[in-house]
Amino acid sequence: MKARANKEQMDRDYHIGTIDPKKVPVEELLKYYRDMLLIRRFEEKSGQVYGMGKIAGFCHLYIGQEAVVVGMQSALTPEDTVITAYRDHGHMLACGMDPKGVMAELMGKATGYSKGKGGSMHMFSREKNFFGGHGIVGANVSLGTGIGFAHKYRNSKAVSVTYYGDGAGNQGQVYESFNMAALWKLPVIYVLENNKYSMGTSVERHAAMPDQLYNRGSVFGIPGHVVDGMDILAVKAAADMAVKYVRDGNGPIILEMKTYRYRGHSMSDPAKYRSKEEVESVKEAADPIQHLLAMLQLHKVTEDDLKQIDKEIKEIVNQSVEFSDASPEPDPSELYTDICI
Amino acid sequence: MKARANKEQMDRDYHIGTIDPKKVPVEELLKYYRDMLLIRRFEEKSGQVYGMGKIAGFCHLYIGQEAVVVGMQSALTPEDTVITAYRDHGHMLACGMDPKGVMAELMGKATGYSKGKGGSMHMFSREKNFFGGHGIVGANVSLGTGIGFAHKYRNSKAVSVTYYGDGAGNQGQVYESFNMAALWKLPVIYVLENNKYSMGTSVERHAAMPDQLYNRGSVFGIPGHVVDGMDILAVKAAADMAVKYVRDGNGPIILEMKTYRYRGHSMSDPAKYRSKEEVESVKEAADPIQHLLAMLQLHKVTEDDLKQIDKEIKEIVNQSVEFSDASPEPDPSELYTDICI
Amino acid sequence: MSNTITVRDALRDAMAEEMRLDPDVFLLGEEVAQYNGAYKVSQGMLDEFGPNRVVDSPITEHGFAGLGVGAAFTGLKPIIEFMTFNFAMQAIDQIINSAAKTLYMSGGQISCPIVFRGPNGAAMRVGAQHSQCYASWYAHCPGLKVVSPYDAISAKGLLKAAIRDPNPVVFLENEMMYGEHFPIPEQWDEIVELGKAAVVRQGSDVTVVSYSFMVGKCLQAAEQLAAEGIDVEVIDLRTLRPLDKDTIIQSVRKTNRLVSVEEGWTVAGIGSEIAAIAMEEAFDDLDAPVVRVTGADAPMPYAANLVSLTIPRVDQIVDAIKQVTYKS
Amino acid sequence: MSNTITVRDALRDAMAEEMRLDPDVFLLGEEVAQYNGAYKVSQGMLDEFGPNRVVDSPITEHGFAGLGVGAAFTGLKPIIEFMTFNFAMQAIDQIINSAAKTLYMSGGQISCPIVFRGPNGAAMRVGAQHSQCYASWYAHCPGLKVVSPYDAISAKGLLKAAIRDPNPVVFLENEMMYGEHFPIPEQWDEIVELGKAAVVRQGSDVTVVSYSFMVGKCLQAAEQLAAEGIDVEVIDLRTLRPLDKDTIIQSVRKTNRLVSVEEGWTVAGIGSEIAAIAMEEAFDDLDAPVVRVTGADAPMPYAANLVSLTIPRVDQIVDAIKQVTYKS
Ligand SMILES: Cc1ncc(C[n+]2csc(CCOP(=O)(O)OP(=O)(O)O)c2C)c(N)n1
Ligand SMILES: Cc1ncc(C[n+]2csc(CCOP(=O)(O)OP(=O)(O)O)c2C)c(N)n1
Ligand SMILES: [Mg+2]
Ligand SMILES: [Mg+2]
Repeated sequence: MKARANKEQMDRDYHIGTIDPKKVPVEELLKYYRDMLLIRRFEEKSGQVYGMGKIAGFCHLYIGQEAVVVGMQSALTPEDTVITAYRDHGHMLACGMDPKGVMAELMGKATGYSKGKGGSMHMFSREKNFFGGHGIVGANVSLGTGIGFAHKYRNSKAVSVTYYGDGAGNQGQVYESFNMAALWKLPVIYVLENNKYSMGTSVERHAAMPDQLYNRGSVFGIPGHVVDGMDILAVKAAADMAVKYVRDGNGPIILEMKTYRYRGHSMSDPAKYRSKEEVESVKEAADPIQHLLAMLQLHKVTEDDLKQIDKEIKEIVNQSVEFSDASPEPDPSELYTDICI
Repeated sequence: MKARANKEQMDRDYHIGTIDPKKVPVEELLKYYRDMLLIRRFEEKSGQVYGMGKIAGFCHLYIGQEAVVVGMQSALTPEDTVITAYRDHGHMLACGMDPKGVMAELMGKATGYSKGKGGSMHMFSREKNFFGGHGIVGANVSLGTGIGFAHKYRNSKAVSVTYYGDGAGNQGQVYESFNMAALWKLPVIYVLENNKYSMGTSVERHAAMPDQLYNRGSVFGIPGHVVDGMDILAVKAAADMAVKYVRDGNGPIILEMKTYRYRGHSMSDPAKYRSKEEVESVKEAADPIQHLLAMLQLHKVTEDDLKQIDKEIKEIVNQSVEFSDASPEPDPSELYTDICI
Repeated sequence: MSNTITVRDALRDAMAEEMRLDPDVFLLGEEVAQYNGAYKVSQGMLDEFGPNRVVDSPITEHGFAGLGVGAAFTGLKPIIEFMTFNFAMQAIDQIINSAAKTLYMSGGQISCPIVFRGPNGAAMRVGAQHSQCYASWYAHCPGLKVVSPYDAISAKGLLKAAIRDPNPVVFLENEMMYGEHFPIPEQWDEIVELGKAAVVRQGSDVTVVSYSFMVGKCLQAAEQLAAEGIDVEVIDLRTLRPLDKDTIIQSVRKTNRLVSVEEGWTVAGIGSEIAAIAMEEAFDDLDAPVVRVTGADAPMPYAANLVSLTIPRVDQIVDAIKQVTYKS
Repeated sequence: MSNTITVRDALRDAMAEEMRLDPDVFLLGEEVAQYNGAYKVSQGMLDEFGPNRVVDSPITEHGFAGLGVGAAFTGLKPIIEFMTFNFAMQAIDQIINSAAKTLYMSGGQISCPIVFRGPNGAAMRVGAQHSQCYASWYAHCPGLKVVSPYDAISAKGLLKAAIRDPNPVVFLENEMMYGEHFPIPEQWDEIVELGKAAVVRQGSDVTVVSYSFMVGKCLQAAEQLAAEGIDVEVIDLRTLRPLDKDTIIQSVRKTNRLVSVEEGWTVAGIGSEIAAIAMEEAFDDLDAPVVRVTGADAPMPYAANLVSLTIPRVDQIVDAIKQVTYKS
């Protein structure tokens, strides 16, 4: 009975609201628009620059998933931390990292966030509390759990936002982390970006009970919620609730973001495992930026305002490339620095 | 609706019955008695022999948990396979392995199941389809899943019975295995022997939602059941159902056996993390052999019959030690054999 | 190009041929089936063998390696593909503790006829977490056989031998080699015995031992030095465990000079072992100390200029050879 | 015994002292708190520091190692205890790919001040899966420091240095050493610098390098040989990465003979590295080839008689020393 009452109380205190786009200040919507557009254009540019041979190795674009990071970020404060895997450009930009430093890193330049030594998958910013940028699928989940452990250890109110993919969600260390996070009530928001594919393997083929991914923490007592990851305000609403839930000391929570990546898994993936129609239909029906544009229509935003933003973003992105082009490669001596302190 | 009907059908076809001890042929009960008593006496003797310095290293006794393996084994056929971790003497005896070979291995003799090269934690019998005997907590769960994979690959009807502990149940590879077993409908019975402790850590301290361990496969679609692991017939009933469920091609299933180990984790553990009273109360209220004896009372079994059995078992156990004492150590050349074929 | 074959195709052919011969052989790993392999090594295999024998697994290296080992304990012959060996670190407990040690721990009862394969070492600027060479780690461990082929023809013969071998074999490929074409000779060995190195270039002045990708660089260095009058013998180790000491020592007895070349890290690497063996078995034959050419003792950087400083280059190998021949 | 201390207590004291000094230091692992450590190394620490700083973890090495690394990224200084290093294989991806490489991959931004510690190598007949020595694996990898102490006093100073070190340190203890008593000298270094070997016995005829448990056997061998007129210098490497080449080479320049002794497997072991270094840096100083004494190239057996053939014995070390001094 007590557990039951508790549960009802919890459901009341922590339910995901609906945000009416008309009631959101237009400046806020425009900020989301800017942030999402920056990611989109930055990623498109990365793809081009990769094609020109200026970026190498693995490069995983975030196009299609922009609403997830921008919506999550809207609920965070600067002391909150973020960690993700290798599809990380969007997360970095959303965290406020400088597109110049990100692009320079992609291009292997000394001015990059990792001095050119990390590359696309390995960037960090202490200043912005962005903890990477990790290439081993699943590893960032334990790391993010540890960052949450540190927040709690320090009696900080900070939250560790820990992103992972639907494919990553099968890795054993995810469950090891869930158990510890639940046992010790660690302040972690696990954000599962379910873009329906783990490389070429669809979620139905890699996960038993593919429609229950949000629920995979339930057996450890971690509540999970499904969120429309293509809708910035749905993400924001979920993020607001999750941040409150975790900051209130209730322990971890899982948000499963239903989303979609438009491009191949990495630049070298022709993505033959799905039809063009499938991709096009998502773009048409659910593109997160189009969706936000529709909300902006409810406000007094002119075509010119939007064009102006587009122009500014384009400028920022172009400048990031110019900056990187003009930047030097790391000094050869850098090969042997930063191995140990 | 279909899923619902399906579920109802499943519940009807696969529910754990209750076995009335009065209706069980006395020979069957006596066989259980023999088998359980053999394990008990064998383990007591192992403890003694360890104390005499004739067994070394880690040695994990199974006393208290006898009903689990004997009950499970009662539902299996010879082509079914068994795998467990390091607390394995009971499993081996229940599989029909020769106590002489087991004791000889414990004593590091050439006549042991592993020629003295494995020790307590590492014995195997191809003949009895016993696949070990593994020292790394959790590893045997993936291995057992692979044995199930092999059964299915070969279109065999065999079932892979895969034992693991409550502590092991936190290991990530268990969930990786669950996902694959469920995805591919592998014929595996996961037998979780919840003896309430992972070494010195009680289940409440190592597992989030400690009363839900049976349920930890549910998010992968694996049904789980709690079984009174101190009651041989309850175990048998669960085993019968599980074997039928798996053999019918429904994929894996989990049986959580509530049980208890009487001795320390290994011979070197004084078990200060629990009170003597706790141990005594289990022994008094729920000892699996006492419980079985009570059932035997319902049949016409005389004290003399039981004494005769006790005597025979004692004899078998003593002979296993005599045999081992008389056996030679492995030839020194064995150091370099069996590394590669 | 009809008389050539790529390493990629050679590996696929090896697997496919063995699978045709033996129904107990199957391939399991991430993206091996519908995607035809992350690096297209298993191209066409799903079509030929179907989803029961070419199995796409979830990203759960630890679990599926353990699953493969369990299946091998029963006598099946799994080929477990790691998308790269970097990810096999997640599974290394199953490779070492379960696959490599069980024959011993069972007193010879339970064998583990499994092949773990996939690309090892650096690829094209894929960063620190995707570029490690695990050759010396695996070579360290009894109970395993460790193979790392260079050319397409031997890769095929070695992989076929590995699949037939009743022991666990770690088969270290190289992503940058997959697309390399090698001529198909008139005659060749269908099966290349494990544990045997090959003298891939005869020479009298100095012995260079290497494996995998680096063999090609050694051959280039040898060509270059031939022009300068230094006659280099190049040995492709092929199998790293057990190491073919005899072939190395025999060559050193002839040339009296030894250079080892590998892309992996220096400390306790394959080159360290080669040097120690030379010390133990050919000390009096050595006219110069063995020189190790290895990858830089640093995590793999991303920037192009730094990467070019990490993996041994032909000029470094040339310098090392000159050093041991006192021609530098 | 009041003027002695066990390795066990020394390690505990090192941790406790550092935890008193620095609130960012905490201990996490299986059975470290309520049980006071599976091998009682953390005796009394829960009582003193409470459950927030001495944390019992579930059996999830991969997860809790990753958790420790994540916490270290934020500046905390975790001590992660593995019940034994055999179980760290489950976590080795986090140790190598996350802990060791992130400073580099982040261009120096994210450091990882963590200590991974626990017993390494063989204990008393615990079988193949519980007896592996991981020294050479970890020593292979840049980005780590690797320490393996012998005596109690240096163990304490080294562990304190490891905890203060801003880099990930793999600290390899030995279960059979925990109960060993060592005299407490009048004066000693509270902190023992990482990266420095110690000449623990001076001698002029031959240099023996070793680490951990085996140092004791080497000292015994040296005593025995002293009686026979062979003057043995024994070097305790202490840190395996970075290796203190200078101390080794300096000694070899004096003795012209070198033996390496370790309990780990032969191939690509620490001894291989020592031999390669001697080759590179002291070839002309060597009057005999370096001899490696290593554990048997086999999984660890269980039977008492076989076990006694695996870990180097004093007589083997004596023989090796005689061999390099041509006294055999
Ligand atoms: C441990 C490990 N295994 C395999 C890989 C190769 N790999 C990189 S990304 C990826 C797919 C991951 O899919 P998901 O988690 O859904 O993330 P997404 O790429 O969709 O963002 C794979 C298999 C890896 N990097 N690490
Ligand atoms: C990977 C790994 N970590 C730690 C250990 C040490 N260890 C051996 S048994 C054990 C406790 C396991 O408890 P549980 O799974 O409940 O099984 P039980 O001993 O109760 O039968 C631990 C921590 C190990 N053998 N392997
Ligand atoms: Mg995905
Ligand atoms: Mg238990």
